[in-house]
Amino acid sequence: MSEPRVHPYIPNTAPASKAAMLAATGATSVEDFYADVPDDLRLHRPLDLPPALVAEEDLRRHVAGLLARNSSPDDRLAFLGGGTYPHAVPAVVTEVISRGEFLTAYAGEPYEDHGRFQALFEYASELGELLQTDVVTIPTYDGFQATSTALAMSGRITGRRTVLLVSDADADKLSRVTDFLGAMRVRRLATRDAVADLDAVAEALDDDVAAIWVETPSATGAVEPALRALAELAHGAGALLVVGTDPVVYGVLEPPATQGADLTCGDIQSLGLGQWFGGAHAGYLACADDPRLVMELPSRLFGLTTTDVPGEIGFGDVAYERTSFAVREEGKEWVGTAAALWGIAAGVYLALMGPQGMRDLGETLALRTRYAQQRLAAIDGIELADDAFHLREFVITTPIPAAELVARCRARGVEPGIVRGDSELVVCVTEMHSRADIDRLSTVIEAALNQENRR
Amino acid sequence: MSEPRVHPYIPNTAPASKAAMLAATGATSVEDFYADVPDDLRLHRPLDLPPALVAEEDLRRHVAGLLARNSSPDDRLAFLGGGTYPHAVPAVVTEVISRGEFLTAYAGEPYEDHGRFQALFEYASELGELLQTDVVTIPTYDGFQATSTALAMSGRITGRRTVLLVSDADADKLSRVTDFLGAMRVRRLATRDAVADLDAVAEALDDDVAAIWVETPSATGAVEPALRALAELAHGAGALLVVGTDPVVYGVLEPPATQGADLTCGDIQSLGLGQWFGGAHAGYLACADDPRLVMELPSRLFGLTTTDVPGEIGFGDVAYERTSFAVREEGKEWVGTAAALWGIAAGVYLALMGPQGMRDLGETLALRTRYAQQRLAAIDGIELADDAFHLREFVITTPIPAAELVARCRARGVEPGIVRGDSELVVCVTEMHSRADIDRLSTVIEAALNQENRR
Amino acid sequence: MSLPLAPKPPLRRFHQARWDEPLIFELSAEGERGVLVSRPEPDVVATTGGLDQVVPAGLARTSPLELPEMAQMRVLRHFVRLSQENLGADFNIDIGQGTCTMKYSPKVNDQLINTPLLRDLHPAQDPDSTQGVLQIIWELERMLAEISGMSRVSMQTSGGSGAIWANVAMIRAFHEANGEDAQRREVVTTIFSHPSNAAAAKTAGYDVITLYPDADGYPDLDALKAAIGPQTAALLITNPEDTGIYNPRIRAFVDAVHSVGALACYDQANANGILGITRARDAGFDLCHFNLHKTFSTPHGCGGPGGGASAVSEKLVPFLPYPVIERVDDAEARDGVRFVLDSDRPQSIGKIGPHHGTVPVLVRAYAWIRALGAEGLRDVAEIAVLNNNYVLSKVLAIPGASAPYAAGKRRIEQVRYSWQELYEQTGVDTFQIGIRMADFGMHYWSSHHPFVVPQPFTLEPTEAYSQAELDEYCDTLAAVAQEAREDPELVAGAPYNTPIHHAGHDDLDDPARWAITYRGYRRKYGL
Amino acid sequence: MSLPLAPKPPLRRFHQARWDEPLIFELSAEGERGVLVSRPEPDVVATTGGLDQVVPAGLARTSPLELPEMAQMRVLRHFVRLSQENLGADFNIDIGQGTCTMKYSPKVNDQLINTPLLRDLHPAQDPDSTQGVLQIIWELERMLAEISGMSRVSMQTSGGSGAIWANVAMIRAFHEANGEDAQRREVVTTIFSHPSNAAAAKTAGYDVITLYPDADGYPDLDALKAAIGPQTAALLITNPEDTGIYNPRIRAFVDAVHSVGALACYDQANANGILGITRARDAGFDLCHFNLHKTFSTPHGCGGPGGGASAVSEKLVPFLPYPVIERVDDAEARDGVRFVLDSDRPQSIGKIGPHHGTVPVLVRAYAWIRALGAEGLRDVAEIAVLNNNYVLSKVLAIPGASAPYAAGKRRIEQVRYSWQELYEQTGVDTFQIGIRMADFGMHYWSSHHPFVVPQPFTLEPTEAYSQAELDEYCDTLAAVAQEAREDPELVAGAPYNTPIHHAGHDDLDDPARWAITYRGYRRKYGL
Ligand SMILES: Cc1ncc(COP(=O)(O)O)c(C=O)c1O
Ligand SMILES: Cc1ncc(COP(=O)(O)O)c(C=O)c1O
Repeated sequence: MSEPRVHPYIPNTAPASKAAMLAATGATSVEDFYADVPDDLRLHRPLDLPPALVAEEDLRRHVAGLLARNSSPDDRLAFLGGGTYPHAVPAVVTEVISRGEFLTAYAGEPYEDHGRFQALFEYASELGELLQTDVVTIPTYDGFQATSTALAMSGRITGRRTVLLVSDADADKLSRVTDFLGAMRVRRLATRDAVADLDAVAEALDDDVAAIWVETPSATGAVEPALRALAELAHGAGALLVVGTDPVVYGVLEPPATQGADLTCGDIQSLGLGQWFGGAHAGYLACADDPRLVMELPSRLFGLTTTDVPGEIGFGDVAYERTSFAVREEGKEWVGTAAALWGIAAGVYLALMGPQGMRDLGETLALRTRYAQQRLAAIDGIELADDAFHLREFVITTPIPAAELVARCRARGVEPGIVRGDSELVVCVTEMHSRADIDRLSTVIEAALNQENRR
Repeated sequence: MSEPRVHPYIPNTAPASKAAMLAATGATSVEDFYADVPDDLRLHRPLDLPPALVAEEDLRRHVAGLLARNSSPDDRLAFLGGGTYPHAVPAVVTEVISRGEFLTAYAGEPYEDHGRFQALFEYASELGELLQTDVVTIPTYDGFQATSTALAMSGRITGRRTVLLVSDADADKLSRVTDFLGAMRVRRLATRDAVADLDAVAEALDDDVAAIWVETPSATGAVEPALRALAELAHGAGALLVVGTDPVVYGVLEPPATQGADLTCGDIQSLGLGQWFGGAHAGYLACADDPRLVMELPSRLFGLTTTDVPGEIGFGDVAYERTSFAVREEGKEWVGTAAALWGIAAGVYLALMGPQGMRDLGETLALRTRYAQQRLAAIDGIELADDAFHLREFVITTPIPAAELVARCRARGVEPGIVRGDSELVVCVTEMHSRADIDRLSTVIEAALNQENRR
Repeated sequence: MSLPLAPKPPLRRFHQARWDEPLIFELSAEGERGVLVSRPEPDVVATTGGLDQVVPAGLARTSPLELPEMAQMRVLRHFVRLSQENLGADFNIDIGQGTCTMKYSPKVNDQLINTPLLRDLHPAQDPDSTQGVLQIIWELERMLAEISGMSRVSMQTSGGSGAIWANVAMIRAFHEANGEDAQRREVVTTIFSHPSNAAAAKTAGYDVITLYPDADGYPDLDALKAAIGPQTAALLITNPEDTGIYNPRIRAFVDAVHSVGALACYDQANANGILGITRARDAGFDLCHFNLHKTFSTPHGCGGPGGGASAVSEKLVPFLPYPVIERVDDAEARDGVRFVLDSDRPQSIGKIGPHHGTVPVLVRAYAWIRALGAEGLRDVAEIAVLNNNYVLSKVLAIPGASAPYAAGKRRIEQVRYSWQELYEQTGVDTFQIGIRMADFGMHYWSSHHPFVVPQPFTLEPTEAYSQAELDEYCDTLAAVAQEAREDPELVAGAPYNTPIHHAGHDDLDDPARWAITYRGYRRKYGL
Repeated sequence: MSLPLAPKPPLRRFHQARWDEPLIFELSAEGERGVLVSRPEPDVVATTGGLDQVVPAGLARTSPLELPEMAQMRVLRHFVRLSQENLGADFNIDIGQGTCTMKYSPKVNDQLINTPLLRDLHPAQDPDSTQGVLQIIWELERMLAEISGMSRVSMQTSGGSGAIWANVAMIRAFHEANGEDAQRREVVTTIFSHPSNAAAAKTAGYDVITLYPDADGYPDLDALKAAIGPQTAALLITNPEDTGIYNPRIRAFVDAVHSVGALACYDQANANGILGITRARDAGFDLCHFNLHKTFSTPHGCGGPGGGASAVSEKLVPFLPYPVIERVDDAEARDGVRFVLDSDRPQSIGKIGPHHGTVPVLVRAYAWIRALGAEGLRDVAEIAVLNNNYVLSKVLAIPGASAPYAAGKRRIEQVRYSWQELYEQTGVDTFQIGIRMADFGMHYWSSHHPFVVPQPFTLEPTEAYSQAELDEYCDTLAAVAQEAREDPELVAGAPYNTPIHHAGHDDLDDPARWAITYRGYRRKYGL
C-alpha cells in the first residue's frame, strides 16, 4: 500500500501530526526514543501475528464469524449451575453498565468520579441489607477470591492455621482456596445428608482452628440448617464462622450474619451479571462494623463524608492505610483492579428487584427447585441423592453413567446438569426455567433412560 | 392473584401512592376523572388483548422467540438493494444514538437540548459539504417524502403543475410522489440506455413544467451523466432541476448542486442507518442559500446564533414562521416528528468517514460493482441490461424467469437480487460484499442456470 | 463538617454538563481517520482497471470535500459530550413537554430490537426468512385495531403527522372513489387540534376551516353545524384536546359530520388517558391515528423516528397504503399459518413510506403492549389521569397560575395552564419561566401557536412518574413563580446552569444573516 | 451580539453534570416495583405446597429487608444521572491517570461481545457448542505468547494484580517442586514497581526486599546483587518503571537473579510503549504478565473487571492454572481442529479464577489485536512513545514542573513528574493541582505511595489522543500552575465545577465515625 498507514485508533499516525510532534520533541525519528533499549533486546522482525483487519466491517465479520461457531442458546435448554447461574439480567442493569461514563472510567477522585463512588456505596449498602451486615466491600475478583480472603483473615485474626470445611464445596473453589492459604491447611469433614455433621465438627474443633467454613447453598445446592449451632461451636472454640453463600437466596432465607456468622462471603454473579461462559464473576466480603474485622479486609471500602456544601453527599476510601495501595507489603493482602462494574450492576439489580422482587425470586427458586426434584424423582431409576433442603441445585443419582445420560440428553437438545462422580448429576433450576421447561427435562431424561432399556 | 397489580412501568399503581394522590385530588375513585365520558362511549369490558407478560424475562423470551422465526442473516448472502442498502454501520454511530440523552429526548429548548441542536446542525453541515449546498434540512421521514416535497416546492415556486421524470424511478417512490402531488401530474419519459433521453426531454419541456426530476443513481443504479445539460434545459424553460440521489456516492462523484441542480433530495439510509427490514429511513432536502427556495422548505432548519457569552455557540430555528408549527395551514406543508435521530446517526457517520473514508467507500462501491458486472456478464445466458455507468446496483437479464432464478439461488443460500419485470434482476453490491462473496454469487447463479439446463 | 449528612434543600442543585465543544469542523486534523472501510481487493482493482477507468470522464468529483478528519475516539468524544448536553426523558421528570407524552421507553425493548435477526433483515429477502417480524407487525396491527375499535391499521409512517397525512389521503381517495372529490373541498378542524391536522389537509389541497372553543373549552357544536355541508370532506378533531377536557358531546360532532356525507377522523396521537376506557370507532369515527412514540412508549429520538398508525373502519380499508400483511392458513408453515404481503390493492392510496414503517419502533410498541396487557393498559390510562389531576391540584395552588376553561372540572391526561396572572403581576412571561425551569433540570413547554390560552404552559404527567417526582416538578414550578415575584431579573437572566447561556434570535430570521450549515456560515461571513 | 461567533477562550469552560441525587434508599416509595420476575405456575405452587411447605422451619427470613422500592424508570434515572457524574475515558483527555493506560476501548468490541452467542453461554455446556469462544481464547493466548516471547499464557484472572498473584503462586510451586521452597523465602522488588508485586509476594508468605532507584532513576544493580542469594525466590520488576525510563541493564538484572537460582518475573501490566519493540522472554524473564485492560484496550469499568494474563516460559508451563485450552486435530471437526480443555495437570497451582477469566474482556482484547496486527501494534508503541515525549517537552516548559531523574533522557510511555518547585514557591500541592484539573474536565493522578518523587504527578498519553488534545491537557496544566502562582486560594478552593464540592476526610479513618453502608450509617448515627 502506498497510502500512509493511518489507524483510526491512533490519531497521530496521521503524517502531519506525527511530523510536527517529532519536530517539537527535537527527535529525528521515533527510534530516538528507544535509544536505551539495547540492540540485543530489540525484536528485529515484525511480530508474527495474523494480518490486521483494520476495516471495521472486516473485523466484525471475522469475530462474529468465530462467535457463530458457538451454537445458539435458543437451541438448547440447559440446567447447568455449578457456580455460574442462568438468572435473568434486567435490561436496565445492562443499560447502566454500558454507559461509557461507567464502562470506561477507572480510578478518578471522588469529585469527578462521584458517580461510581455513590453507585458502589449503594451497591454495598444494598447487599448489606440483604445480608444484614454493616460492612460490605467493593467487589473483589470473584467468590473464590472472597472466600480465600475471608479464610485468610480468620487466620490473621485468630493466629491459627486450620480451616474446617464442613460443607460440600465446589472442587475448583477448594483448589483455589487451598493454594491461596498456603501455610494454612483446609481440613474437610464429610457431610451428613449433604449438610454439616455437627458431631464431627464438634470433635474436630481444636485450638488451631481459625474458622469453620460453611458453604450454603453448598456445591450441591443443599442449604445448611444449623448455622446457629455452628456459630456457637466456632465461637466456643475461639474460631470464626465463615459462610460462603450466594446472596440471591436471602429474599426468603435468614442470612448468616444474624445467625452468628462472622464473615459472609461469596460471589454476586447471580445478581444480574449474566453467564458469559463463566466470565462474569465478582466477590464480596461482608461483616459487622467491627474494626478487628474491618481492618483485615484487603479490598477498598467506600464511606460517606460531608462536603463544604450542606446536604451534598461525599465519599472516600475508608481506612485506606489498610491497603497495599497505601503501604505495599505492609497492607492486608493486595488490592487492584477487581470487579467494580459488576458491583454497580448488582447494585442496579437489587434496586430494581427491591424487597418484593427478592422475595418473589426466592420463592420462585424454592418452588421450582422442589417441583423439579419431585418430577425427576418420579422417574424410574432416578433418585434424589439426599434429603436436605435444596435451593436452585440438587443432585440426582442416575441408573446409567451420568456422563452417558448427559450425552443422550444433549442429543435431544437438553443439558440436564453437571456430572458429579460416576452416577450423579447436579441439576440447576432458576426463575428462567418455566414449569414447561422442567417438564421437558423430565421427559427428555425419561426418554434417554428408555433408550438404554430398549437397547 | 391477590397481590396488588403494581407495574414497574407505572409507579403510582403502588397502592400507597395511589390512595394518597386520590385523596389529594379529592376524588374517591379514578372513575371520577372519567365523569365526562358518556356511558354509551365507555368500553364496558376489558380490551381483548393477549395476556400480559409482566415479568421481563417472560416478555424477552416471547419476543426473542418471535424474532427467532426470522432466519439469521449469516445464513444467507444477499445482493438486495432497491432503496434499502446493506452498508456498514460503524459501532460509534450505534453507540451515540443509543445514548439515552439522545434516544429519549424530544423537543426541548436550545438550552437544555443544546446537544441535539449542535449534532443536527453538524449533520446538516456535513451533508452540505458532501452535496455542496449551503442549506440542508433537519431530516424528514424518508426519501419518498423528501422527493415529494422537493417536487411540490417546484410547483409552488414556478406556479406550474407538471413534473418531468427523466430517470427510471423506484415504483413505490413514484406511487408516493404521485399521490402526494395531488393536483400536479408526473409525466414519465422513457430512458435511453438507462439514463435521461435528452432529446425527449427537450421535446417534452413546456411552460407547465415545474421541474425536471432526475433520479441518480436511478432505481437500476444507473448514474445520470448529463446533469449539466438537464439543468440548462430546465432553467431555459423556467423550470427547476430536482435531483433525487443517494449522498453515499459523492465521495467519488461530482454532486448535482455544482452541476446546476436547484434541489437535491433523497434518503440517507446508506449513511450508517442500517437495514432494519426497510424500517430505517430519513429524507433530506438540500439547496443553495436562496430565500426563494429556503422559505418553501417545510422542515425545520437549525441555524447558528451567538449567546450572551462570547465564543459559546447557540442554535435556533431558522425562519420558523415558514412552518406549520408557527402558522398551521398557512405554513409550507407540515412538520412534525420525523427522523432526527437518524440525522444524528448520519452526522456521526460522516464525521467518522471523513473525506478519505467517503472517497474510499465510493471507490469500493464503484470497483466492486464493476467487478460484479464483469463476473455476471461472463456467465452464459446472463447479460447486462444496459451500458450505463452503474454504481452499487445494476440490472442483468436472465435466460429463465427471474423469479425462478431467485428461487433457485435462495435454495443455495443466496439472494441474487430483486426481480424486475419477467427476466431482469437488479443486483446490489456494496462494501459489505467481498470479492469472494461476488464470486460466490456468480458461482451460484451459474449453478442455478445449469440446474435448468440439466432438466 | 462531619457526619451525619445535612438534609438536602427543597430545590435540586442542578447543573447540566457543559463541554463548550467547538463545531466538529474545527476539530479536524489533517489525515486522521475515524473508521476504515473494506477496500477493493487487488484482483478487483486489476480486473476493473481502477477508479479512473470505472468512473466516466466528467463525473468524477472535482469539488473539494471538506468533511472533518478525526480519529475514532475523538468523534465519539465529541458526540457523547454533546449527548450529555441533551436532556432525555431518561434523565428528567419529563412532564413539561405537554402533548408529547414523555413516558418511559423500557430498556428491554431497546435491547430486544438490537439483534441481527431484525437489524440486518432486508425487506426484499425471502418472506420465509422474515416470518417473525411479519407476525409481530401483524399482531401489533390487531392489537391497535382492538384498542381503537377500527378494522385495520397501517403503520407505514414514521410520525404522527405522517399518519394524519395518510388519513387525509385516504379521505381524499374515498371521496374520489365516490366521485365527490371535486365537491368536497373543505376540511374542518379545531384550533386546539395539532397544527398538522390543518397543515396536512391544506397540503392535500383542502380549504381549512377552524373551530374555536366555547366558554367551556369545547369546540363549538353549533359552529360546526354551521360550517359543514356538502362541501365538507372531513372533520379532523381530537378529544380531549390539549386542554385535557373531555368533550362529552363528541358523538354529536361525528353524527353531524356524517349527516352531510363527510368523514370523521380522530387525532389520537396521544390516547394515553383513555386506553381501554373509550374507543374511536365506538364514538362513530371513520378513521383515527396513534403516535406509537407517545401512547405506545417508543422513544422520541430527538424528534423521530417515531411511528404513526393510521386506523380505519371497514369502508376505508380499500384505500389503505399497500402492502398490507395478511395471515393465511398454510399447513406446511410453522403453527399452520403464514404471513404474506398483499400489494394487489387497486384502490390503495399507494405507498406512504418505503416499506412497513419504522420497524424498530413497531417491535418496541408491540413489546410494550405485551408487557402490559389489557389490565396494564387500563392502569396506564387511569394512573395517567390520576397523575394529571394530582398535578392540576398542585399547580392551581401556585399563585399566578390557572387552568382556563371548565373551572372545577377534572381533566384527562394533560392540562393547558396559564401564567397570565403572574405575567400581569411580574412581567415575567411563560418563556422565561420555561427557561428558568431548565436550570433545575426540567423541561417545560408553552404550547402550540397560536396562543389561545394566554401565557400558556402544558403539563402532561403520563403514568410514568412517581408521586415524589410530580411533587418535585410542581415544587420547582412554584419556586420559580416565587422567584418571578421576588426577583424577576433573576428569572429573566436564565439560564445559568445549562450548556449555554441566553442565546440571541436575531440571526435566525434574516436571510442576510442566517447560517444553516457550516459552509453557509463561512461563506456568508467571509470566514 | 450577532454572528460571526467569537473565538473560544484558551481554557475549556467546563462544568460536569451535577444532579445532587439523594442516596437510593431515600428514593424508596412503598410498594413500587422495578422489575418483576417469573413466578411459579399455579401447578407448581400446588404440587410443592408453596413456600411455607418448602422452606424448613427456622430457615425462613425474619429479618427486615429494607431494599429500596422503586419503579423501573426511577431506578434507571438514578443511575444514569450518577453516570453523568462520572468521567469515563470516552469523555475526557484521559492522560492524567498515569500508569493506568487509559486508551481507547473501541465500541465495535463492546458490540461484538454483546451477543447471546457469548453472553448466554454456560461454561459447562457441551464443548461442541462453544468452539468459537474457545478458539478465540486459544488464539488470544497464542498472540500474547508471541508478543511476550513466552510459551504459554493463562488468562484466568480479572486483574493485573491477580495475574501477579498467579505468577507468584507459580514461582512458589516451582520452588516447591524443586524442594527449595523452605529455603527460598525472599522476593525482591523495586520501590517504583506497582505495590501489588510486593503485596502479592507477602500474601504468598514471602519476605519482601525493596530496591530503591539510583541517581539515574534505575533500580540499583549493585543493591540487587547484594540482596539476592540462595534465599531468593524471585525478582519482581518492571521496565520501564513509572518514571518511564527504560533500564538498559535489565538483562543483567535477570542474569544476576538466575545466577542464584531464582526466577525473574516482569510486570508488563503496561507494555504499551514496547509492543513489538522488545519482549520479556528475549530479556531472559521466566514469567511476565499483562493487563488486558491497559495495553490491550479493554475498558476499565470503574475498576474492573479487567483481564490479567500470566505468561510463562517453558519450564513454568506445568504450574499453570488448570484448565488450559489445547487445539487438537480432529478430522470430523470444522476446519479439522477442535479446541479441548486439559484439566489433567498434576503440577498445576490449581484454579485462579472460576473458569477462563473475564470472557467479555478476552474477546475484546482479541478483537483489538486483530484490528491492529503486527504493524498496528508497533504503531501503538511508537506513537505512545512519541506522544509521551511530546508531552514531556511541553510539561518541562511549565515553570515549577520537573521530571526527576535522567535529565535529558527520552522516556518510554509515561513520566512521573514533580511539582516540588511549584509547591515550594506557592504552597499549592499536587493534590490541589489535581483537583483543580477536574474543574476543566480532566483526570489527574499523583502517584502510588510512597512518594519517592516529591509532589508527584504521572502522565501517560498512550497512543489514543491527538496532538490537539495533548496540547489542551498541557495548556490546562500550565494554566493551573499559573493560577497557583497568582491565586493559590483559588486552586485550594477547588473543585467548583464537579458534582460535589470539597469533601471532608475526617469521617473515613475513625472506626467510631466511618459509615461503610447505609445501614451502618443509620445505626452509627442513630438515624
Ligand atoms: C394531538 C397531536 N396530534 C398530532 C401530533 C403530531 O405527531 P408527530 O409529532 O409525530 O408528527 C402530535 C404531536 O405533538 C399531537 O400531540
Ligand atoms: C505496573 C503495574 N503493575 C500492576 C498493576 C496492577 O494491575 P491491576 O490494577 O489490574 O490489579 C498496575 C495497575 O495500575 C500497574 O500499573
